[in-house]
Amino acid sequence: MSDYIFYPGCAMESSARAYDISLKAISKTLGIGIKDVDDWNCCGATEYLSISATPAYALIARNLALASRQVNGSNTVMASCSACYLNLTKADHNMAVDPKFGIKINQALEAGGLSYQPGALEIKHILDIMVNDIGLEKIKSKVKRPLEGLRVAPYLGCMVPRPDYASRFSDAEQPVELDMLLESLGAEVVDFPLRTACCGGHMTQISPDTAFDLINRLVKAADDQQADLMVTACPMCQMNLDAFQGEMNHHFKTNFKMPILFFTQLVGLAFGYEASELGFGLELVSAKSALSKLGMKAPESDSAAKVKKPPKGELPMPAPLPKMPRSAEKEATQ
Amino acid sequence: MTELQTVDLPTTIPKHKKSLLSEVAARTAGKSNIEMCIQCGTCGGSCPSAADMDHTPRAIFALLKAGVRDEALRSNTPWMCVSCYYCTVRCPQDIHITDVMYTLKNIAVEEKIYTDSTAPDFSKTFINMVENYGRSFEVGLAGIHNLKHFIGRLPGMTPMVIGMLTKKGMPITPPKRIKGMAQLKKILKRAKELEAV
Amino acid sequence: MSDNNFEPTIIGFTCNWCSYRAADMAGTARMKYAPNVRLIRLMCSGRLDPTFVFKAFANGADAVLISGCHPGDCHYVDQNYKALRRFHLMKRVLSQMGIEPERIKLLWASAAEGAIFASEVSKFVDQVRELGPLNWNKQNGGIAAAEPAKEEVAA
Amino acid sequence: MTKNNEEPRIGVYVCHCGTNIAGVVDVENVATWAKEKLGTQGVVVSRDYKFMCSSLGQELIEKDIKEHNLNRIVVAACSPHLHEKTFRTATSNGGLNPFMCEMVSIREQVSWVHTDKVIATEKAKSMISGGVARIVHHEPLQPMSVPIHPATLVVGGGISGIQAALEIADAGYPVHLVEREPSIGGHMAQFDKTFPTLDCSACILTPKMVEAGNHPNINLYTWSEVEKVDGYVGNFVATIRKKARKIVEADCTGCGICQEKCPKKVIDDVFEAGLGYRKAVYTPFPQAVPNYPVIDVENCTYFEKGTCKVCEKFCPTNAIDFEQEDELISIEIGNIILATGYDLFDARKVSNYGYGRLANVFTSLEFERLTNASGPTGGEIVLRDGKTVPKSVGVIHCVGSRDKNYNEYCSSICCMQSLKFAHLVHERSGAEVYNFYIDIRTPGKGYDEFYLRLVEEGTNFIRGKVAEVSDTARNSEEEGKLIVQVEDTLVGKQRRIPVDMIVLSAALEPRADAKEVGKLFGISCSANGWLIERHPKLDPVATMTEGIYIAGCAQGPKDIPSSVAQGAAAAARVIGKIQKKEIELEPIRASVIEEKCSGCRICNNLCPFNAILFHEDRMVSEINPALCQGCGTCVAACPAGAIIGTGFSNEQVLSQIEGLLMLNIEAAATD
Amino acid sequence: MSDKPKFAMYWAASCGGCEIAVLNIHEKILEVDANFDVVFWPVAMDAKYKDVEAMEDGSILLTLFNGGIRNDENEHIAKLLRQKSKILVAFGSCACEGCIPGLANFSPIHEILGTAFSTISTDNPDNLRPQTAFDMPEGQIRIPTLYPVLRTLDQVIDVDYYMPGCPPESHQIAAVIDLVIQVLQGKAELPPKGTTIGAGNSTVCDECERTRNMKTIKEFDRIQFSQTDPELCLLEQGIPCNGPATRSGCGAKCPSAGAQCIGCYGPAEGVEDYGARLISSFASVIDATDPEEIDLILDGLVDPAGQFYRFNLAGSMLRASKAAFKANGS
Repeated sequence: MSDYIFYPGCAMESSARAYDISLKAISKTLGIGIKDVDDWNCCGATEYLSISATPAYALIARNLALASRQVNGSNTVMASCSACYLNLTKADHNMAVDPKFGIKINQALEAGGLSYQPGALEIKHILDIMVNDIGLEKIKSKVKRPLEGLRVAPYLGCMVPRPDYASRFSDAEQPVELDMLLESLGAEVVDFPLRTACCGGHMTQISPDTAFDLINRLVKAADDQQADLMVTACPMCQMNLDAFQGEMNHHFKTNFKMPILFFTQLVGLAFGYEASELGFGLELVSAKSALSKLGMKAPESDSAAKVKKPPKGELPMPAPLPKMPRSAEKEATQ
Repeated sequence: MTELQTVDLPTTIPKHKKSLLSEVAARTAGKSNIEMCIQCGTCGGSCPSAADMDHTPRAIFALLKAGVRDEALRSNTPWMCVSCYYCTVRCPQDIHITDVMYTLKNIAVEEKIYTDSTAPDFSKTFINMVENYGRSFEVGLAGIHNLKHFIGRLPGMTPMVIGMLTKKGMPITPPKRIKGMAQLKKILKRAKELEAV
Repeated sequence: MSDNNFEPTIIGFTCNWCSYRAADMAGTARMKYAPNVRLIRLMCSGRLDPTFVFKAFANGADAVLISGCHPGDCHYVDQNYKALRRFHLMKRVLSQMGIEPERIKLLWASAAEGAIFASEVSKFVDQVRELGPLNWNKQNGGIAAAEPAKEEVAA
Repeated sequence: MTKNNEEPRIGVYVCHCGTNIAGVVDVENVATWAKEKLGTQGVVVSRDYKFMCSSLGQELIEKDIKEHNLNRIVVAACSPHLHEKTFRTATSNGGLNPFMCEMVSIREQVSWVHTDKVIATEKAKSMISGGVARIVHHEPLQPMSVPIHPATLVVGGGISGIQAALEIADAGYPVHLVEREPSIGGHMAQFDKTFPTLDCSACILTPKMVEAGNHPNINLYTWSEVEKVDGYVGNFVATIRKKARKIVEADCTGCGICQEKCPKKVIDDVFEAGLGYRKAVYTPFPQAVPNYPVIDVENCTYFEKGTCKVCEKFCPTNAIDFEQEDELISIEIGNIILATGYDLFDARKVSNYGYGRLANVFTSLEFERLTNASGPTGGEIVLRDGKTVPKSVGVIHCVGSRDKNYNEYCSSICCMQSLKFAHLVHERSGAEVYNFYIDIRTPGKGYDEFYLRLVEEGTNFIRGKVAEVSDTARNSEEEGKLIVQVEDTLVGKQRRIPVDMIVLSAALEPRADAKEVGKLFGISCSANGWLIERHPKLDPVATMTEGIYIAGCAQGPKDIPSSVAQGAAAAARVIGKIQKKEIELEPIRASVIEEKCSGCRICNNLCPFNAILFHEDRMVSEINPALCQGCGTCVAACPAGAIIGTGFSNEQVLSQIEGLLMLNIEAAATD
Repeated sequence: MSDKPKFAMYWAASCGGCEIAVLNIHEKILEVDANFDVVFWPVAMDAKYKDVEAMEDGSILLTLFNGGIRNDENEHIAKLLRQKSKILVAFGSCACEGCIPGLANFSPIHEILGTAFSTISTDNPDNLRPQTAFDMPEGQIRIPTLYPVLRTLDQVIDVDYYMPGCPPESHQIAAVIDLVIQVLQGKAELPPKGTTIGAGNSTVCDECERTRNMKTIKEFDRIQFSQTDPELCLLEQGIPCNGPATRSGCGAKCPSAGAQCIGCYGPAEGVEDYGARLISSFASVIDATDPEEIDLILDGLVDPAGQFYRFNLAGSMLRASKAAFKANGS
């Protein structure tokens, strides 16, 4: 089975423990080996880049250098946090396209006896690995408890689909990978228009009003779609939407109770794990009631009935672009 | 809306290498394409936090081109950037706008010219933790930062904080230092020297 | 010879449709550039025979510039790709022959790119000036005059 | 010594070009030097003169040729692209073959680009030395004459192709007009109004279509495609695939009963741009020329399930023929005009504008159909539900144009088209209109006046490229609307403008198969996919392949007036060619020395003009001189040195290299 | 001495294969003997340089000179034979274009000597190098002085005819000897000076039986690593076969036997630089437009200069140029 070098990032041991627990659980079912980057350090999130570029990139590159020493067969680094994923990709990318810059970063690494050759590693987000490496067919085959009746809003956030480096696996605006994964688990995926909108990032700390506005938009949009819960692929998104939902409600005098889960937790449920094995309960807005729907056929909702058969006189709609992961699309056009 | 006012625009913009625009371009890792801006406003239109910015990114580029250094650097625009990269992927000229915002922040920090210190302080607090432990520490970070800047907000946050600590079980003690702390410090020291060159 | 005063002689091959016209345009716009390049007009960069390049080096040129229409814009559809391929192979052979591959340059310039043509020529001249006069790299087996190798046999 | 053992007697002429050259190059010195130092190469006369291109300068050459018995001429002056013809003529007037003249560009390549007089003079000398060394190996060349077939093939029946066909046909020459769709008319037939005059598109186009359809000199092939082209200028042979209409044209009266009775409704994504329906047997629109319908085999119930044949039952003239097959027709023509038009950019690619996801986002072509009186709504501007009249409409400019993510170029028509849309919305629905633009570009007769008219009409112009269109409301005002999020760059603030309908002014793109079309006809596409003209300014309708012309949007985005003008221009060029009856081909071309050719076939697929043929029986390759365009790629590639190229032979180029480097070698030798 | 026309043959820097090839013309050798008086042929008969020196200028009718000029002895004899011969033929690839010994021109002389005398496989503990002169009790002995480069025969003396091949094919030698005999008998005329004799005008492909199609190369491979179709052109199969650029005359022996042509017959008539022809033609038919892909394909040509100049490095345009000689002149 494939082995991956894993860069967990700081959140996995604190705010995103549910992500960590559920990832470890499902990786057993999927038969993937996970080995942490030995002695990894924080990627600096968006903060270090704000202060000073060279040290920020050097900080990131130390992880790349350490990981490249661990290459043994597979050179794929798996990241779970989208900020970590972006930072690792970004450092690798910029070192490659700007050789002068690459040399500078390597000079810094040298001080610690390290070096990194840009391009030596393939950096992938867990979602990419699940959809494109492992494949939906295989995931489907492992589903023991289809998530029927569960209306899920897929929320990917910013840094998995953007910026649009050549190596990115998804569309920058309307990616379909998370939708397809959740569909393969049997869940009812709502057409969530804000799937790549911003959760506010560190604005909860810097300009709370700005952040509350962004959180409100997301939660409201999911609620408008009658979603039972939202799933994310990023610790920061999860924390902002979950932990600050209360404060946001207070700010806008609303009363949303939208559970925010990691997508791996739903994969685990579908694979037949118990909620307790997947870090359920660690979320602040409880997912209990949403999950109680599991296994029950949801009543025919209005929106589902609305589509198909245009009434007389209605003009035809253009066909939407075919739904397929971007990587497959790339291959198809070659 | 602000009233039209006379801005102290440099009358001629020197074409030599040290123009503000090329300085920013040179300090941005990778290819920024910043000189290619056609002032279309896609960035400002896309920005989720544009409402809270004193200038839209587009306006910042105009200021940079015009050589209005202080106003460009003092702006809260880069500090309000949430790094969502919408502007970057939508820019018709392939300008790496988010990365340029980082560069502006770098220069502002270096020259200590910002109007509001909330955001720079948050970043600095964050990197202090990283420089000391090699890992970040969310609880400590939020605690220190909010004590400093949002002391009035703390009561409202209490239920959340309690939840975080009890329900979420987030650690309240700083993380264990990474083994290679000395190595990391050396790397960062060299990197800072290189940045200064 | 002191390299400070070294002025390289460069032979340039241009296609009739794009790069020669780019040179014309640089002229019309009075853009100044280094005088070291002498141009030879071919109908297309696809006409570029490696023999021409070797001949230029053999006859004392310090470098060779090959210039044509941008890929995809060739007036003969796609012949400039043939020039591109020959260029890549030539570079490999030249370096085995002891001639630095930096001494040949491939430049795509459209008829409208007089400025690019002028600045690229100047840049190339600087680059060759840096390399110094063509002097077959001895490590790679420089050819010497056909005189007895006295030093060696006297050992 | 030259090939034919004739002693070279060369005249060198150094032009002052007023002070253009003489101001930087010491021309007298150069002329004296040439006589002294290049005497051994055969230079017998060397002069400098104020303006060589003047009639006096030319006469000087003619006189010297006679008096000094010169057989070769080198003129050091401006770029050959300017005056090569002039001096070749002078050489020819002097009694020599015009190709015995060589120009050395010491103005564009020396005096105008260098400042140091000594260096410039030295460079001029070495360049003349190169020219002299080269001309020694020049040989007299004779242009080849080929007859011109009087017929012309016009590919593409849009307005540009129709115009070209009519001009040539009116001049009395036969035209074969080939159109891929069932009717001619092209995109223009889909429009309702044309900017800036707002005349009805159909009213001005239909007469032209009818004229083309009835013209005795025009053979119309609709529902047909060109499959193969062989030959060369004056003598092309094209194979046309006439796709099976499944209708016997001779019997069909165009009564339309079959369409009426056909039970199968299909979304028409060609003529109606996906906004309306047609039947499985159809003419694309009522004024179609020719007026015979086509059976769409892919959607016809009979072809899908084997039963139906309703059309056959009702056809009063028994014109339906389900067994009809494609027909291959071979035609001979002398010239070809490509007017293959454009495709509309697929707006679904800009996912942030929501086309394909949000019902009330329309493309420009859809909107054209919406406003067209014969369109799906009878010209009423309504939302996708088919009944609601919008109260506000947003028109977004530059969708897929001026954007490195899609197409870098400006599509040139979108500004005017968007203004036209705004006007039509005002006129037909009274809705509020917002035009979102980066720059308003109105360079055309009456165009800017039209813009001002729209300003007066109260259109809201917002300067900013739209960031996104969404249906996610943030407040009650936005509920149920499409929200345009944009930076109003003139204010410097982000705005969210709720509207009922969005129209995307989508880019014009090269036809999806433009590359294959180029390959078929042996012409090339630029990096962004448009067919390349011979010269962007001075020869916009000719191509690098003699006898093949381009017109209309195939060459690049353009509006109707320019498309018509190009169609007419291409026609004029063709008529001129036909009237000359024969054409002289540039003598610069390659040929194979048969004894040296070993038939290795390396050259065989190097020629984009298919000029190289291989004779299996003799195992040798041969170059068709009329097809050869003289690029010389095969000459350079022949491993046996069996291909020679006139005008740029190995001897000529190698000698020129020697000549150019002579000064350096000599300088080095005296070190 | 008989009054038969005189014949000489000499080997300079070469392997001796050419001599064998001459002897390999079977009974034809008797005709040589019948028609010529062999005056100097060190490999076949005893002769002294001083005997040649004593001859009258132009007294030898035909000299077949094989081998390149590597040392002062080679040069001396070349000049001597030129002086004494009416017709001097550069015989075989070494004399014509340098051949395998010419490949040493890739390396400087100290490296060559190093390889010969100071590698592990050489038993030379004191790291001695040969010296041109050495005093012995019997007197001074001399060995020839090595030149820094190998030159082709026509870079040293004037050559009348060229006969390519490594070695020239026996049937071609026989034909040339026939021709000279016919000239002697007044039945034929000599071709113009400078002509290449004993070879064809076209290239090896002309004599090759393999089927040929349009060429597009996606990958180059070495013949020892690939399975080839015995009927199909080797180049089309990605085997870098020099046949298209190599002068015909050998009968396409190598391609017929399943090996690629390596180019021993040299360039076709009128070709300025053999390698340049191959570079140009191979590169032209590579099927790629992307620079990276082109490089990837070219990586399959392991040693391009060796591939294109195996037989004529010494005679190639770059290596034979004045500039090249001058550049490292001292």
